[in-house]
Amino acid sequence: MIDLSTQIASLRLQNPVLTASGTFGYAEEFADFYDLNRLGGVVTKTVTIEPRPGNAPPRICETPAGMLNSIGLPNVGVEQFIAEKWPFLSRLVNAVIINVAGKTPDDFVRAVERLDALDGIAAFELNYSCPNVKEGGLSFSSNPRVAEQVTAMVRKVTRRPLITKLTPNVTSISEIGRACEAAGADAVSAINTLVGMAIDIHSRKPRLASITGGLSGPAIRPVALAKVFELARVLRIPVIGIGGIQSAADALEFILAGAAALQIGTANFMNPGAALEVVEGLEHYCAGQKIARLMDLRGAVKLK
Amino acid sequence: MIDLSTQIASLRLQNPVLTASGTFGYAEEFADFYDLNRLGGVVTKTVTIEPRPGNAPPRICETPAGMLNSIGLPNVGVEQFIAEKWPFLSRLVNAVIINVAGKTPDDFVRAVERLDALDGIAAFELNYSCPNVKEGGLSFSSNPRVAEQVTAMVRKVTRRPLITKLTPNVTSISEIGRACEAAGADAVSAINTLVGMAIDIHSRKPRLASITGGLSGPAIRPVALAKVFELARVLRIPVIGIGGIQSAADALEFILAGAAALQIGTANFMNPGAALEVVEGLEHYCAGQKIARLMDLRGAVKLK
Amino acid sequence: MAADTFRLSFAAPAWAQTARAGQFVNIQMPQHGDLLWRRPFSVHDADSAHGTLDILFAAVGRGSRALSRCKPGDALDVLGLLGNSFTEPAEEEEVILVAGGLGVAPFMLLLRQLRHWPGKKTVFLGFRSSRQVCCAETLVQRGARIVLSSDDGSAGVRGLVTTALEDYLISRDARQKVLLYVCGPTPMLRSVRAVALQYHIPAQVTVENRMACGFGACVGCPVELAQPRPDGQKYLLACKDGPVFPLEEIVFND
Amino acid sequence: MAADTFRLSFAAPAWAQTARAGQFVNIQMPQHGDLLWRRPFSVHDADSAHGTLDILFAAVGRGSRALSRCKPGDALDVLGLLGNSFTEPAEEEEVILVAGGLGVAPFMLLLRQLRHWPGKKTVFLGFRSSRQVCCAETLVQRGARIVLSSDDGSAGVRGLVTTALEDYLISRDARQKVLLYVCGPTPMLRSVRAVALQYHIPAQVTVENRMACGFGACVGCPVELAQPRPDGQKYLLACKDGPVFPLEEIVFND
Ligand SMILES: Cc1cc2nc3c(=O)[nH]c(=O)nc-3n(C[C@H](O)[C@H](O)[C@H](O)COP(=O)(O)OP(=O)(O)OC[C@H]3O[C@@H](n4cnc5c(N)ncnc54)[C@H](O)[C@@H]3O)c2cc1C
Ligand SMILES: Cc1cc2nc3c(=O)[nH]c(=O)nc-3n(C[C@H](O)[C@H](O)[C@H](O)COP(=O)(O)OP(=O)(O)OC[C@H]3O[C@@H](n4cnc5c(N)ncnc54)[C@H](O)[C@@H]3O)c2cc1C
Ligand SMILES: Cc1cc2nc3c(=O)[nH]c(=O)nc-3n(C[C@H](O)[C@H](O)[C@H](O)COP(=O)(O)O)c2cc1C
Ligand SMILES: Cc1cc2nc3c(=O)[nH]c(=O)nc-3n(C[C@H](O)[C@H](O)[C@H](O)COP(=O)(O)O)c2cc1C
Ligand code: FES
Ligand code: FES
Repeated sequence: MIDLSTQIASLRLQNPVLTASGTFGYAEEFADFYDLNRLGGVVTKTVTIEPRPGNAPPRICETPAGMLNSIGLPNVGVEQFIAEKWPFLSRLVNAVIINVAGKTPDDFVRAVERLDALDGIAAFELNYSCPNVKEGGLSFSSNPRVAEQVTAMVRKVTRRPLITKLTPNVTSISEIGRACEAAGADAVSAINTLVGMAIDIHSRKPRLASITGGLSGPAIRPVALAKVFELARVLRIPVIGIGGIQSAADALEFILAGAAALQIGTANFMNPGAALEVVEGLEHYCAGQKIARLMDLRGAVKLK
Repeated sequence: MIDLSTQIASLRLQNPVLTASGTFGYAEEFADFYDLNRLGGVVTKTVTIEPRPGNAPPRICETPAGMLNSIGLPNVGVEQFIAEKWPFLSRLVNAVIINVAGKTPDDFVRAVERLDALDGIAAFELNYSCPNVKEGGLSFSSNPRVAEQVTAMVRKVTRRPLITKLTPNVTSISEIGRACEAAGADAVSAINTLVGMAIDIHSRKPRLASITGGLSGPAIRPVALAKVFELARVLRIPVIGIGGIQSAADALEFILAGAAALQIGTANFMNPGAALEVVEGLEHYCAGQKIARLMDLRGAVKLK
Repeated sequence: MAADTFRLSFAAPAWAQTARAGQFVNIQMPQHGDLLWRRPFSVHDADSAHGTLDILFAAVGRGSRALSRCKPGDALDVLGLLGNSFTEPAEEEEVILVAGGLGVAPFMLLLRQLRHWPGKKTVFLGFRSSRQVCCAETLVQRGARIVLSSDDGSAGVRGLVTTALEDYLISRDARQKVLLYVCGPTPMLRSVRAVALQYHIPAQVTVENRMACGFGACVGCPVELAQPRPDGQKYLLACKDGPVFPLEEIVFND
Repeated sequence: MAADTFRLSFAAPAWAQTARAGQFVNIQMPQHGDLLWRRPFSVHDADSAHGTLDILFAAVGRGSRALSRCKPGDALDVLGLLGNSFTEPAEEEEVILVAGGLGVAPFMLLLRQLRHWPGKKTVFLGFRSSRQVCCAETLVQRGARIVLSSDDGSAGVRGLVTTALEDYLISRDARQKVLLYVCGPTPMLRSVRAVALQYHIPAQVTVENRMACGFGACVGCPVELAQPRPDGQKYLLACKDGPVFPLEEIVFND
């Protein structure tokens, strides 16, 4: 038997493959494609304390080997999430990780506090890339002081594993990671999207109504891998790698760089079976290479 | 007659198309492909005060719609540059911009001071993405204080137009741009490469000997465009757009976002005629759209 | 076929039985390279006897041009069947199909579905010029009357398809119950919407938003509601709640 | 051809006159999509009468697989002729060509160039197994004696091509002047280098570094000098200073 399992704080995952927030809906959207319980777990679309309608269209555009999005975190709000989305999610037997965001630190606290009452949540992931209205719209993870403060506040209201999801749009992602670790985060996930833009030269308008948006997909994989490598070298808590992963080979790069788990994002759109294929591909690779425990490869990149 | 010309401080360019440093050698490498005087100008490979051998191989790797490099600024040093490379460059009639880097602020000053003696240099571009050994290896443009200091020091030794080339690997590129402007820079160019990494899962080694490297090519174009847009909105000095430009259509996106000129980098490798094709494409576009002055489009993106 | 227009038929026996007009498939482009997304195309026709599905498309960009070079026997990666479908007419006496250019695509299957429906079927077909015209004959074979128009007058009436439509609506007996089906470029949808509202004619539209996924996962394809819902909902998803919508309920901003 | 090995011939009348063995062309892959770079291939043969250039290549990855699907008449975007070439033997009595796998590619043209050269020509051809063997007959037609070896013994001698080479060098008359030409995978080059140094035989090697440009612009293809130059220079460029180098002057530090 090949052991694909991994550990994120107190949370044991049967395999390291998770789905990235905002690219897998509330999992129900993918239930027709395969048995969701084969994944390590799912991370939900971001939930906020109040419902949000999302941004005006156009919200997406294709770029070379990537895409831009400015979806705007549309969601039904915590209460309706509990009433409408949670029943399906709560029946999954693998890890269900709830991704939470807010406009203020207090929004994060209130959402997590309310959700913490639910049975069966495996962990919380805090989306720190969203704009913090208290700090002039800068993201919660663009400043170590703010990241530390929010993490500490949320830490007080839940004992569940807490994952902070970091933006790559900073000078030093490891400084932010360290601040989260110091404040009690159990893991970090990285990366969220890169700030990007595209213009339609015919209409002369930005291709997204929000002007700039978030770049994701294979195009950003090298950036994501560098950030994950950097974080894994300085943090004691586990790092969850995200960014342009399409295949088991891509996932292995992140594991070798030090990731304890992975999230599949944009790839789900082109290939709804992508996340399962990564699980199967990792299994197949271990079998072929006679690797008994996948996590033995974690951080095993040869630097000399 | 269509007017493609543009102005970078006191420097008038016949058209806004430059070649990006490190992707066009010392121009001689491209002389067989077309008449170099058709370009707006050329930016040389980085020159440093002392010769540098460059990094150990492998130095390059291909990524989705992009490439990683860690060339390491190999060059013959200022003196040999003047003896061996300058004679060819000095015969070009369009703008020749010398790109300079150093390990310390003083290296920049010494190199510019020495080169300033040459007749016919159109401008200097300071490569601020290289590691600053005085500040623990952080790049010169990852900290506004350092960027301001170096710019001010170089400003003292030359009256020629001074362009500072910024790294995108920062929380706020406009803060760095403002620091350069305050210290007397005549223009900024952006972006240099994004930090990225790739691992060969078979050998388990990084694909670059230097572990991480710089990501360039179409993959980064949306990031570059967002940075150029951000800079153009806050700076009074002109912004030169760089990043993944392959065609006149790409170049127009940067002009609409506010760029006063452009540099063609990675595209030169796949298509040695790329820069000239951008010039011709812009001309053709203006003719077709009946645009008399290309720079009327500068910053003309419609935001509402 | 018309200039740059292609019909592609592929084997899909199960879908050929169940496909309903308005539904679409999302196809990975051959040699997709740095094209990340699949490309959505309406089901143009479904032949349950032969077990094939057809799409009708214009080669407008890199993806569709690559698709147009497919040869018999090539494998395609198709995601389907996606989206909702047109509601068939009930007590109406006439259905009017309004197609701008390749907007005609879903109507071939709709007319197949309506072959036993007894009412009058009129198709307003607008093209840029005679070079683009397609499908007219087959639509006639499927029992429809065609009103052809073109921007340059080189085929049918000169002018916009909406002008032809409005002329027709003005001249008809206003007591007759009519149902509109509309598909085409956004400016056309906007005009037809105005006309439909003016004449109080119920209309169903298929929209063609850009799509990253096509099955509700990316939330990238919103369609704006004319009236936000009481709970604050401002958008529906083109791929999941649509692509068919009641025309009066949505708006086309930009 | 051998398994997964392809020969591609294209019209290039001017190059067919001037191409020298060792030079290469840099080809944009068809349907390159997100493959940014061109792919370099040695000139395999040049036929000045027909005005064609040949390359011989293995389908090992996305680019070369796409190239292998080219059909007669397809247009190719080829950059050439690039790089330096082999120096022809002067007063030597024998040339020995050592090829690992597709490393045989440039030797076809080299033997064409040497057709009037009077000395002895021996080619050591090593393949993984008999399925990979190619070019042997034509090389014989071009006047060479072939020593074939394969890793699994399914063709020629069992073992590495370097073992066969060393056996030969040991048994030959050490006073005879020999010149080595070498092309193949890096581990082989490393072994041949050791052998050449041991027996004091001058050798020329063609290297196959990864290349972004192929004409000296990216400085991405360094080859390490065994001895840094007095001015501190540690590297040469595979594409511009090479791809042919004196084997003793460079090292392969992976
Ligand atoms: C539900 C649905 C059904 C569709 N049915 C059909 C059909 O039956 N036949 C058909 O020909 N087309 C149909 N389309 C549109 C079709 O998907 C696009 O033409 C196709 O994606 C273009 O791909 P491309 O790579 O060739 O073009 P690209 O290179 O991606 O783009 C070329 C040009 O087309 C525009 N474009 C791209 N995608 C869309 C889109 N979805 N809507 C509007 N403009 C777009 C781009 O802005 C650009 O100007 C449908 C779209 C949807 C959402
Ligand atoms: C001067 C020169 C001459 C060459 N001549 C020939 C020739 O005559 N025939 C021939 O078959 N090949 C030759 N090559 C190698 C050829 O360029 C590669 O096989 C080709 O680039 C692979 O492209 P791909 O897209 O199929 O593979 P990729 O998908 O890019 O890579 C597939 C595998 O091949 C490896 N690889 C890719 N490029 C190279 C390279 N340049 N060197 C070593 N490994 C590589 C990758 O690491 C990977 O493991 C030559 C290379 C050079 C530099
Ligand atoms: C359409 C889209 C919507 C996203 N929505 C969210 C979200 O709601 N919350 C969040 O934390 N990240 C969100 N992300 C970011 C992804 O979770 C992921 O971090 C990023 O896309 C990089 O991974 P990828 O390249 O595999 O997509 C979204 C990404 C995309 C493409
Ligand atoms: C191989 C390579 C070498 C480079 N060398 C330099 C350099 O010496 N100095 C410099 O300022 N920028 C250098 N750059 C960065 C480019 O000038 C440019 O800023 C970057 O590649 C983004 O543009 P592109 O996507 O068009 O290549 C180099 C880039 C590449 C790909
Ligand atoms: S296209 Fe992804 S939700 Fe509609
Ligand atoms: S491949 Fe670019 S310099 Fe050699």
